[in-house]
Amino acid sequence: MQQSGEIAVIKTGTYLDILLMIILVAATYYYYEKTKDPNWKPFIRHIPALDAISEGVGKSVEEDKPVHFAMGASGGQLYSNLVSMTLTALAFLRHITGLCAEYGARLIVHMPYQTESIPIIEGTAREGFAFAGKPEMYRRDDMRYYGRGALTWTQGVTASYAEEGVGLNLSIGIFYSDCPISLEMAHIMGGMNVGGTGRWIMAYAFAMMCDYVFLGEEIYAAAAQVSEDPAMLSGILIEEVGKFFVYILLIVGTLLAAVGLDVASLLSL
Amino acid sequence: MAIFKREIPTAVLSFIGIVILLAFFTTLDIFETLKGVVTSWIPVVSAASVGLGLIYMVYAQYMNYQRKKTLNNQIYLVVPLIFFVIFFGTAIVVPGNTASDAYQWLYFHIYQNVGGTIYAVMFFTLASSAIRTMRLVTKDSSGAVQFRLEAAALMFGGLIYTLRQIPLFQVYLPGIVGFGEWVMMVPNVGGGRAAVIAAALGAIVVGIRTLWGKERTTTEVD
Amino acid sequence: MASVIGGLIGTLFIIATMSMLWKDNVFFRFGQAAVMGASIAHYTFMNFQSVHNNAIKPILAGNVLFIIPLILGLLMYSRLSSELSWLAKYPTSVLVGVGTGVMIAGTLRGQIIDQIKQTILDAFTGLNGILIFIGVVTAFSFFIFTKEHTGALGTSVKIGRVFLMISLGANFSGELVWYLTQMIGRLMYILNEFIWPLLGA
Amino acid sequence: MATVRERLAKTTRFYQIIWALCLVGMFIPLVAPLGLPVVLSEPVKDYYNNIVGLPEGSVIAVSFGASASLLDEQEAQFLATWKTVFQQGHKVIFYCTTEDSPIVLRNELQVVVPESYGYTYGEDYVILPFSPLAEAGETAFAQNIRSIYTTDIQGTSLDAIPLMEDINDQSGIDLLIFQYTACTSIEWVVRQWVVPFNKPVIATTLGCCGPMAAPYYPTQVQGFLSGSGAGTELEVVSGNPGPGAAMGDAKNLGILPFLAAVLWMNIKPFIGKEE
Repeated sequence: MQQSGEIAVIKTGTYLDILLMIILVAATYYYYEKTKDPNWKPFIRHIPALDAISEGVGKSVEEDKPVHFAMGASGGQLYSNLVSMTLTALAFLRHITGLCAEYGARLIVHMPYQTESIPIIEGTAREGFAFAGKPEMYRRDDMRYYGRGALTWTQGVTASYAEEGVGLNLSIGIFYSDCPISLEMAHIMGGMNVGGTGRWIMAYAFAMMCDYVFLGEEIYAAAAQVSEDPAMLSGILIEEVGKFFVYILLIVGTLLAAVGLDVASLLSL
Repeated sequence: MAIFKREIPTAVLSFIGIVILLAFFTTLDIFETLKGVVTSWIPVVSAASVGLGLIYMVYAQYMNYQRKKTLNNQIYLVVPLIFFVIFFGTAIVVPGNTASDAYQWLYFHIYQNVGGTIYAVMFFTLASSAIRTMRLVTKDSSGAVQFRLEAAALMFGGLIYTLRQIPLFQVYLPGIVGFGEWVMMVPNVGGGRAAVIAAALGAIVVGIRTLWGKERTTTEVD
Repeated sequence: MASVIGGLIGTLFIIATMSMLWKDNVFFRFGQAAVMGASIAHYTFMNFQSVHNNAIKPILAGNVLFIIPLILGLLMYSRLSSELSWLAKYPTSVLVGVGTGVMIAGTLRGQIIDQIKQTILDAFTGLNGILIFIGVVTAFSFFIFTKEHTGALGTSVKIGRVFLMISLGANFSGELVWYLTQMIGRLMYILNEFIWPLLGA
Repeated sequence: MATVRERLAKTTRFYQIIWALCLVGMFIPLVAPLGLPVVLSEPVKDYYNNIVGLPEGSVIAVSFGASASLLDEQEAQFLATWKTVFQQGHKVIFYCTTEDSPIVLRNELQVVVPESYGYTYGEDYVILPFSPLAEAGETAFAQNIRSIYTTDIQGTSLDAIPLMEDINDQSGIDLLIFQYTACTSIEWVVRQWVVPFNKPVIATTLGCCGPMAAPYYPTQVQGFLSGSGAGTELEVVSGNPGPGAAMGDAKNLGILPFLAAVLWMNIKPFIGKEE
C-alpha cells in the first residue's frame, strides 16, 4: 500500500476522517475535563417528548396497565454500525426502570432477537431497579423473548399488548419494518406511544403513529438528558462541535467550489 | 476481583475498537491482521449464544402460566415447544437437514407464510395511521379551522411517491413518474441527508465515549 | 393432494395471523405461538451449524485460535447465574469493541464527509441542487440542541422541518407499496397453493 | 373514560372497513388480470447491462442475504437475475449471509436449474453456507474468503473445489451482486467493497430500500433492483417472464380504497362533519 518515495503510515483517503476524529476526540477531552466541576451544567433545549415519558408512566399506573419498553426486533445489535443506538436504547431502559420503580408501575421489556444482547439488556434492567432501591421489582419473566426474526417479535408484542394492556409504550432503538405493527397496535389498544429511532428510513412510522416523537438524532440528546450522566450530557456539546465542523465544511467547500477549486478531490483526501 | 468485572472488560473493548480504527486509517499490516482475526470471531460468538433465546422464551412462558393459568398461557407454554420439536427434529433427523423436502415443506407452508403475512398486515396498519395523520386541516374545539403545514409536507411526499409506484397511475397520470422521482431525489434527499449526518455525529460521539470507557451501559452493568 | 393440504394449512395460518386486525382471538395466539417455536428451532439449528462450520471444524483442522470465540460465546450463558453473570461482559466487550470500531471508521467517511461533499457538488448542478443544499442546511439546524429554536434559527428550523416531513412521507410510501406487494403475494399463495389445486383436484 | 374508548372503537371500525375494501381490491385482478404495460427505469437497465456486459466466464460473487418472509417482494428479481446470469455463462459464488438464505436459494435454484444451462456444481457455481457476516464479515470476506468460509454448503473443503482454487479474496471476483433486506446495509458494500477495492457492485433489494440505494447510483453502485416492480421490469428487459407481472395489476385496485379514505378525511371538515 505504501506510495513509492514517501513513508505513508496513514492511508490516503482517510485524512479528513482523521481530522474530524481528532476534533471530536479533542472536544471529548475538553468537555470531560469540564465535567469535573460539579457545578457545570450545560444548556440543552427542551425536548417535548421527554416529559411525555413520566406522564405516560403516570397514566399506566392510573389505568393499572403495564409500561412496555421495546428497543426494536433487531435492536440488540452490538457489532454493527448501529451499536450506538443499542446503547442509547439501554440508557432509556435504565431511565424507564427508574420511573417505574418510583411510580410503582409494572415494566415489560420486549427484548430484541439478537441473543447476544440479552445479557446486557437484562443487566441494565436489573441494575436500574436496584439503583432505584427496588430490586424486587425486577422480574425475569417480564423480560420477553420471542424467537429470531422480526415476524415473531411483532406478533409477540401485539399479543402481549392484547393480553396485558398498554399504558405507556416506549419504543426507542433500532427499528426496521417491525414498528408499523407494534406502534399502531399499541395505539389501537389505547396505549400512549412515545418513541424514536436513529434510522431515518423508519422515522416516518414514529412521526405518524406516536403521540410524542423523538425525531432522528433527538434520541441521543434525549438519552443524555434523562441519564443526568455528565459524560453523556457533555456528549451533546461534543456533537455540537461536530455540527460546527459540518457547517464550516459546507460553507468553505461551497465558497471554494464557487471560485472554481476542485472541491471533489479536496474532500476525498 | 472487581478489576476483572469492570476495568479489564472495558480495556478489552477499547483495545479492540482502537485496533480496528487503526486498521482502517493506517497502512501497518499488524492492525489489518489483528482486525481480520477478531472480525472472523464475531460470527462464532454471536451464533454460539443462540441457545439463550430458547431458555428465556421457555422461562417467561412458564412463569406466565404459573401466574395465570388461562387458555392463552397454556397455548404459549405448549405450542411453541411442540413446533420447536417438529422443526428441530425434522432438521436433525431427516437426511439433508434443512435442505430436505420435509423441512422445506414445513418451512414454506408455515414459517415463510406467516412471516410474509406479518409484513402484509403492516400495509393495513400503515394505511390507518396515514388516514389519521394525513389531514391538511383540523378543527379545534371552538370550530376554528387550522392548516397543518407539516402534515401537508408529509402528505405531499407520501402521496406523490405512492402514485408514482402504482402501475395504473404510471400509465394514466402523465408526468407522475418524473414528479415522484423528483420528490425522492430532491426534497427527500435534502431532509434525509441532514438527518443522516446528524445521526452519524450522534453515533460517533457514543462510539468515542464507549472507547473512552465512559459509557455507563458497557462499564457498569454486570 | 399433499399440496392441497399444505395450502390449506398455510391458508389457515395466514387467516390466523390476519385475524388480529379484527379482534384478539385464540387462533391468532395459536399461530403466533407455533411460529415462535418454529423460528427458534430454525435459527438455533442454523446457528449451531454455523458454529460447527466456523469454529469446530477449524479447531479440528488444527486452527486452535478459534477456541477463543467459542469460549466467548459460551460465556454468554453465564448470564443465567447471578454470581457468574459478570463473565458475560467479556464476549459483550469483544462484540461492542468490534462494532464501535467498524462503526466509527465507516461512519466518518460514508455518512458525514461524503454526504457533505455530495451536497456541495449538488449545489452547482442547478435549481434542484440548490434546493437540496437549502434542505440540508435548514434541516440540519433542527438538530442543534444548545440553543432555543427562536429568531433566525427558528425560521431555519421551520423550513428544515418541512424538508424532513417530505422525506418521512416519501419513506412511508416506499414501505406502503412494499407491504401491499406482500399482501398480494399472500393472496397469490392462497390461490396458487390452495384454491386452484382444490378446484382442479 | 368511556367516551374515549367508544371513539377509539368507532375509528377502529372505520379502519377495518377500509382494510376490507383494500383486500377485495387486491383480489379481483388476481382472478381477472388487467394486463397494463410496464415502464422501464434506468437503474434496472444498468443492472441488466452490467451482467451481460461482462466477458463470458467472469466470476460473479453473490452476497445473498434474503429473507424468506420477504420473498414476495423479491422472487421475481431473483428468478430473472439467475436466468440472465446463467444465460451468459458466468461463474457464480453464492455466499449466504442470513439464516434464511440457504433455503431460499435452494428453492429458487429448483425453479431456475443451473444444470439445465450446462452448469456443473463446483466448477461453474458454488454455494457457501450461512454465516452471520454483517459489515465486519463483508470486510473479512473481501480480504480473505477462507477466514470466513472453510467449506461449501455440503461440507466440502474449499480447497477441494475447482472453482475456488485460485480465488482467495476480492481480486478473483469481477462483479458483486449484493442482495440485502435492511436498507442501510447498502452502506456496508459501499464501504467494504467499493471504497477500498473499487469493485463493480450491483444490488437487489426491497422497494422501500431503493431511496437509500439511489444516492450511491450510478457512481458507486452501478445498478439496482428495488422491489417487485423492478423485478417485473427485469423480466421484461431480459426477456424472461416470471411472477412479477400479476403483482403489478393487483397493486392498482388495492391502493384505491386507501387513497379514497385519505381524500375523505380531508374533505370531511369542510362539509360540517364532526371529528
